[in-house]
Amino acid sequence: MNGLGFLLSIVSSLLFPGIIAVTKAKLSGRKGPGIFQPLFDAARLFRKGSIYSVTTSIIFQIAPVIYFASIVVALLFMPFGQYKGFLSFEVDFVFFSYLLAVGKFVMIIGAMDTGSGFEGMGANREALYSMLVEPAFFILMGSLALLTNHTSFYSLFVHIHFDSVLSYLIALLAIYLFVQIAMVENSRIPIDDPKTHLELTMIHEVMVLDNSGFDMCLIHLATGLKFALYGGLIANFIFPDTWPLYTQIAVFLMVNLLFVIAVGFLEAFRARNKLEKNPKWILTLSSISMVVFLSVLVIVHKYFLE
Amino acid sequence: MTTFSLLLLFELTLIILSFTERVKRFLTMLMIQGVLLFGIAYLQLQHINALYLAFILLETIIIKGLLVPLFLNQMRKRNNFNRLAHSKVSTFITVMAISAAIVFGFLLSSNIHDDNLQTKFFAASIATIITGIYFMIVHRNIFTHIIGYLIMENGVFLFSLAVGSEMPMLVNTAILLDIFVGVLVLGIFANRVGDTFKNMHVDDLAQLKH
Amino acid sequence: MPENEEYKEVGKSEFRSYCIALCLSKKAVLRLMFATDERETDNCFKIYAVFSEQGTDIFHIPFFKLREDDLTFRSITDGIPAAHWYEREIMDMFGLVPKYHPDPRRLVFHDSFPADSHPLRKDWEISEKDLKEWGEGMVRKVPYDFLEVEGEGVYEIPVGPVHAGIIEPGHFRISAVGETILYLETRMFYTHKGIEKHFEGMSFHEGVKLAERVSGTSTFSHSTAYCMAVERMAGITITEKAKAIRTFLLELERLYNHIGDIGFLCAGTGLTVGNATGSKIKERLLRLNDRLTKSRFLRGINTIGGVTKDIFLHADDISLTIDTVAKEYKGLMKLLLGSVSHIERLENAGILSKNRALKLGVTGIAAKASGIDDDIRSSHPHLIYNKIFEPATFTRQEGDVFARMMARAEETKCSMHMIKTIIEGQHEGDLQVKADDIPPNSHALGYTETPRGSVFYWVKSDGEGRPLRVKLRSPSFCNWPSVPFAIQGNIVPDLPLCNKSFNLSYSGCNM
Amino acid sequence: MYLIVFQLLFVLTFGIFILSKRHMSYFGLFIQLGLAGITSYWSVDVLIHGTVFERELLISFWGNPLEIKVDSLSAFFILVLNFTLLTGTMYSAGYLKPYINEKNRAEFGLHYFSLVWLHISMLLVCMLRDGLAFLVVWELMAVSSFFLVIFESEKEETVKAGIYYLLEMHVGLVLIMAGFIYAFVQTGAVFSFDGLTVYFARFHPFPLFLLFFMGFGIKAGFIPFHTWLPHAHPAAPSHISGIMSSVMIKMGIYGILRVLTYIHTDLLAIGIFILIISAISGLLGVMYAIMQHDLKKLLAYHSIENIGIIGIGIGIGLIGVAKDIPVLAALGFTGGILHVLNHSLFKSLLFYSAGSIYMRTHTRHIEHLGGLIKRMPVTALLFLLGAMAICGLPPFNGFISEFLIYFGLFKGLRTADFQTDLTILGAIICLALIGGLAIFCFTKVFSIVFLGTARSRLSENVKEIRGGMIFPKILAGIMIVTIGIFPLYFVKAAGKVAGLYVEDIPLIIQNAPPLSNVSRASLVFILLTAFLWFLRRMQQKRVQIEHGPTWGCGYSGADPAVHQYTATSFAENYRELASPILKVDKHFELLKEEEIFPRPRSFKTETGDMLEENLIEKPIRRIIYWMEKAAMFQTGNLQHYIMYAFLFAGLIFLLTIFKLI
Repeated sequence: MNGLGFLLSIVSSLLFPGIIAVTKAKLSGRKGPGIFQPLFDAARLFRKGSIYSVTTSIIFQIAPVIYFASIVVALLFMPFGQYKGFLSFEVDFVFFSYLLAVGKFVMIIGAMDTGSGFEGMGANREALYSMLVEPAFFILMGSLALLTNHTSFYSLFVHIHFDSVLSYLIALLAIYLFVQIAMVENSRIPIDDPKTHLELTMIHEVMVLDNSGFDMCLIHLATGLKFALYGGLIANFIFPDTWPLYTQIAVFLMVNLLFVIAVGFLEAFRARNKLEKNPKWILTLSSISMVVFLSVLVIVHKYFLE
Repeated sequence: MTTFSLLLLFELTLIILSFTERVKRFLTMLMIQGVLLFGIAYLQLQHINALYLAFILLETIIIKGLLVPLFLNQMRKRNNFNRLAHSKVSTFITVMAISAAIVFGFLLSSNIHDDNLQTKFFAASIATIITGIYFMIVHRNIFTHIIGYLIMENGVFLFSLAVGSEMPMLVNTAILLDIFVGVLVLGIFANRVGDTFKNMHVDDLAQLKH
Repeated sequence: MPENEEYKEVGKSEFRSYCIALCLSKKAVLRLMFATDERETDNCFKIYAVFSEQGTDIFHIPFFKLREDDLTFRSITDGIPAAHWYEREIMDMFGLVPKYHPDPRRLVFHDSFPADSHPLRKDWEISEKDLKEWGEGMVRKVPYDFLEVEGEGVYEIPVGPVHAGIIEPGHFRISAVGETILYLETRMFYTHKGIEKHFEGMSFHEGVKLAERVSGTSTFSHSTAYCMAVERMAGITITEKAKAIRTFLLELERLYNHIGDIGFLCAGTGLTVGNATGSKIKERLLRLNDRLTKSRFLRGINTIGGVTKDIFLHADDISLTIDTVAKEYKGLMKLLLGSVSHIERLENAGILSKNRALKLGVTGIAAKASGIDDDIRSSHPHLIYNKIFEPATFTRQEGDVFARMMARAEETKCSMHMIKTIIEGQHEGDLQVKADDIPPNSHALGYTETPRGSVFYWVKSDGEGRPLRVKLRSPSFCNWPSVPFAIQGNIVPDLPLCNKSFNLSYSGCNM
Repeated sequence: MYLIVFQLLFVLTFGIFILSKRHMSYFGLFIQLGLAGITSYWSVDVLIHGTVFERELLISFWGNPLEIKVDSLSAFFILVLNFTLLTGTMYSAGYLKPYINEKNRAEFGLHYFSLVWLHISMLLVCMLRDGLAFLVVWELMAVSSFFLVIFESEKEETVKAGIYYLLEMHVGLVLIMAGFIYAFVQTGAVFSFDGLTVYFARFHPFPLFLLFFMGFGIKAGFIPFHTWLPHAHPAAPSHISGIMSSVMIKMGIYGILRVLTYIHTDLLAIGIFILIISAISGLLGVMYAIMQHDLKKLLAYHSIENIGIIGIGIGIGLIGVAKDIPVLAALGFTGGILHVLNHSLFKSLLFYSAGSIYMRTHTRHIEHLGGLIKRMPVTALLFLLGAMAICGLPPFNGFISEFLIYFGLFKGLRTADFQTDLTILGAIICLALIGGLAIFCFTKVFSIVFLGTARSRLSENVKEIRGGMIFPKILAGIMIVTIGIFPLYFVKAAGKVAGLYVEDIPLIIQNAPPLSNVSRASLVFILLTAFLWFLRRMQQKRVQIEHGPTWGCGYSGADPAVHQYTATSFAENYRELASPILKVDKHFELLKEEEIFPRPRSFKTETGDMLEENLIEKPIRRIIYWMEKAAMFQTGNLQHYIMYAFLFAGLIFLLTIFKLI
């Protein structure tokens, strides 16, 4: 049963991009593609041949593979209620975060491998933003670790309890942060607009301009998986492990669904930031998680009121 | 704990302020701060008599949260002044400075052990006052000065909560008067200057005297 | 000859000083500059420049003759920068060389077009081999030098001619460091269709169809301007009703374009709902077009001497649709202006200063957003604009993307108002008057305001009453040169947004 | 027996001068192998059994017998430096080949002689405890490395950098000496490290520690004592830069750690001090590094960053000891000390690769490179390995040490008090930021140097380097991967060292960090990647594979070299954020209002080190200014000097009257 979180995440990840697209389409009054369209796309890509730029080297070919693998392994850490993930150990979120960094690293150099100005730009933006969002995640995890006195995803989520107004506030802020970190990590609005056709303005999508076939299929699937990563964390964060299993599964899927629909809403009604504003905006995430940390210090009675 | 939650929200407004560039959002944040201040004061001063409470209500919600922002909004509209002019210091630094101010407030208050001082208010007030002063130093625009001034005033309000739970009426009235004088004088002045207001710098104020 | 055109022949050597004096003394604006090949009749080339004087309804049209022994002339670009593309076009198309032109590169032709081949000359021919090589585009005959920014760390992004979206071809060469655009150079005319040459081979009546197809988004403006020019040549005055219908459709065209453009700006900022709403309203209007004229783009209505359909028969449908559109449009604007993130993107992006706009002879929305009150509807009233058009405060001073959006919004409001006025008014007369043969050796200007700015047609007939020269100038031709100035210094991701805010047509430029 | 051989090898070094140029490297390597073999044997023994190895050398020093003493701290550093010096010498054989015709035998001999003596002096630095002897070998280290740096002495810049380096090293030496002397004068105990025990037990340790810290910190390259690094590293031949950056600067860390073994009070202040300095070094080091376009200068700034990480480990370790949070203390020290080893591995690998690139392209300027992966694939992949390791990415060794530090930090959060928690949080933020910035920097370097197409003639048509120069890199690479995947033994070794400061280390190391889990996760990751790669291969067999140009929007006249992203551009976005700290001048004018037809334009940036400017250059200018002013008194007129003497006497007289002296 230890891999329950992993399996559920995989399942829900397949539908995520579709649901986001459908939400956005519905909100803007269009019919939109079906929920399964991204899956069909991926399947079609899997069958397709590839075209490689003569400028590229082995790096370009292996980057999507490593990227995909890094996300799948990161998903292996996903706990589920009282069940651990396949992999679970103390301070595993450090490994988790650095593993995702490996994926980003190879994608960045993979993009630079094509020698294209567009992809250089995308790679550069990705490098800058993912660098800035790192502290926010670590402070948040530090706060939760401090709150629960546990340091692995599994034990952290199992031991988290909310009982006072302050702790509810912290929970809200933490969820907000998780969602926003997910937006940055996935290069979505307001940081990036993946659905535009303008290669000059994008971050993640412009990095994969030259990818095709199997590689592109992996990249598409990875998008869903990355959402599932954060959706799963939020779900775990919310439901207590004391609930019966079936309720948990239902709630897990429900929270994931809500998360993705929320993303759809956010994307429909918000324009993306001016690029110059992004770093500052990401930095405020760190500031907010700092405030969370301070309030956790109050909860654990290290900072005495009065 | 509840009071502290409200204080926390208050500090979040400071963070939002730190990277805001739209004047309208500044005013919204001021409104929210006013409401939060009322909540904080109410929780703290429940036991005092109704007159005081009414007074606090007037001061926080009505004046800080409603009248002043609306007045400023009128000014904003009249002058068509939507964005803060860029200051020399980048927003990046502002965000860091204000976060540092919040942490500094906590650090300072945790080191002070005084029975008469309520640390949580003290921490928040320090951060708020620093933020207010920061805005006044960094931006050279009158409008931002007014906002910085108001934020600082909110900090002083919190400080008055920190030093004693019974808020002396006199101090409060003084604060109120201060706000009025500050905002009205600067506001009327700014309105009179009118067209040049958008680019109006505090340095120019001195010249206008002559 | 129409009464508001003042032709004046000046000597070849005085032309430059005459034009500059015109600009200085009468604050005249260069509207159009072109050459004609009149070697058969007058044994010379002629170069015309059309200036419109500020404040009065008069076009000053100085021209001079160029004999075949010396095909060079003194460029006026150094005095009137707005002339720079016109002169380069003349150089490419007629082989008349402007001396001392500050930027004497090719404009219309690409690298594979043979040198010394000038299509608008009456005796132009091209060999099979040249034609083939031109078509393939592999042989570089006259290489084009892009302006390079020297220095370490500068990279160039070549964008286009094939773009990621469904847009026409154009090549942008961006020199950038990091996200900052140091310099942008555009290369247009990928789809040069030789329209002016085509016109010469058609009858005047057939020409209407071609004029309708110059630019997809302003078909009616183009055909109206063309018809107007021909009607003025022939001395025809069309009926009040035809005038009203033309005015109405011009405004309808403006309406669907502006709303579509405002919505389309959201695609640049990533505001999905705004984009979709804009397209929805535009579609509603396009369907109205279809119901009124059997063409979504208002084709087949104009004819020389009037219009072919009486759209006032659908008055109820029109007012109903316009009311719905007005309501939806109001909602759209509320969404856009209420979205801080959207407005933040637009403000201070792509600023075109008034000075530059004036110098480059920018027209339409771009001019209005930069503080120039340039509207041919008020400065040279035609159709029934003198009755119903109230030039409201369209101009804005900022010159940024936001100003361009707001200028559009103002015009939209005004268009809706005018449409209502026209529908409610009474318009007498037949649909068209009989258009006789066009008098030989006559010429006239036709003009109107497209959604992007003013469009001009100058038509001249030869000795047999067939077209000798049809010169057309779409607003995009004036405005494209200003885009690099608005974009330099901005960040790379704002380029599409700035570009969209101008919303220039490639096809309308690549005549 | 070994001891005698050990000392015999010292004498043998003079043999280098009688050999031919080609054989010098082999002979040097031979001697170094001997030295390394013997000392490593002692060290491994010490680390395994936890004993202290003590012997007296044959040489005596002013009549005092010289004693060498190897405890676990020394042993660890000895092992680290042995490895890197051996790979360095191996690498040098190939690297110096092009110079064989240019340099004469004396110059070559001096180089190898210095190299071997650098090895010897570093070994002795780790082994000697006597103050005077320590200072002598410390000086010997500085001088021998000075000779190594100025190998290309025909270049004026190199000599300048070398002299600058030597000067700074002497400032360090004076500070360390002052530390010893002060302690000796105050206590009268032995003039040695052991003598410090008495001082630290009796007096407030912080001031004296500060003195030592500054002395050793100059060697280690903590900011603001880092100024020699970015000059000396690019000037030196690559193997020397590798050795200096990998191990020699660690001698500074050794010194600090050594002094710390004698301090048992006031650790909190010292810990916080080290933490702050290290955090600043780490952050600023990498921030400056991003702006560099000289490959070796960039790596030099990264050394500062990594010294910062090591320092963060030591700092929080000290705080842990002071605040009695064993897990924080143990893992902080262990992580920091393990990072000494890790850094020596990947930094030497990176410097050797940079050397190979320089050898083939004759440029260190990365804007001139590009597309090298196709011409130098092995170098490229090894550089990538080093780059990923230095960014602290799993499954490589850099991750392990950073993971240990993180582990200590997160575990320590709960037991710490309010202030300590905030300190820990600060350390976490710094580490996370350093990690992110390092990724930013190395994606830039790797992509610009190796990927895309050649940016200039220099990087066209180059060939891969040959075996002799690749082998040491592969050795380092193997170590990097081994530590990354099977870290346990290495962590235990580092833990032994940490045991000098914290009790109960074995327990914590044994139980707490989930190292076996980390290796398991890393293995899963590698296997999954391999599986996917296999899957991809299978899929690619079935479908059609085509090759074409990179997508360029259908424009056929493009020049790929101009259209790819540049290093300046890569750093540009970040520059805006870091502008308060970095000093970058940008020269570009946008079109003026009147300029409708643009003239040709140019763009230029200049990067300076603001700290160096403000801390070193400005004060020096000041001093020179005042000295010139002071020269006014030096009139050369005898009467004036007599007058000065009278004035002085008068002053003394007055002061005596008022009992001021």
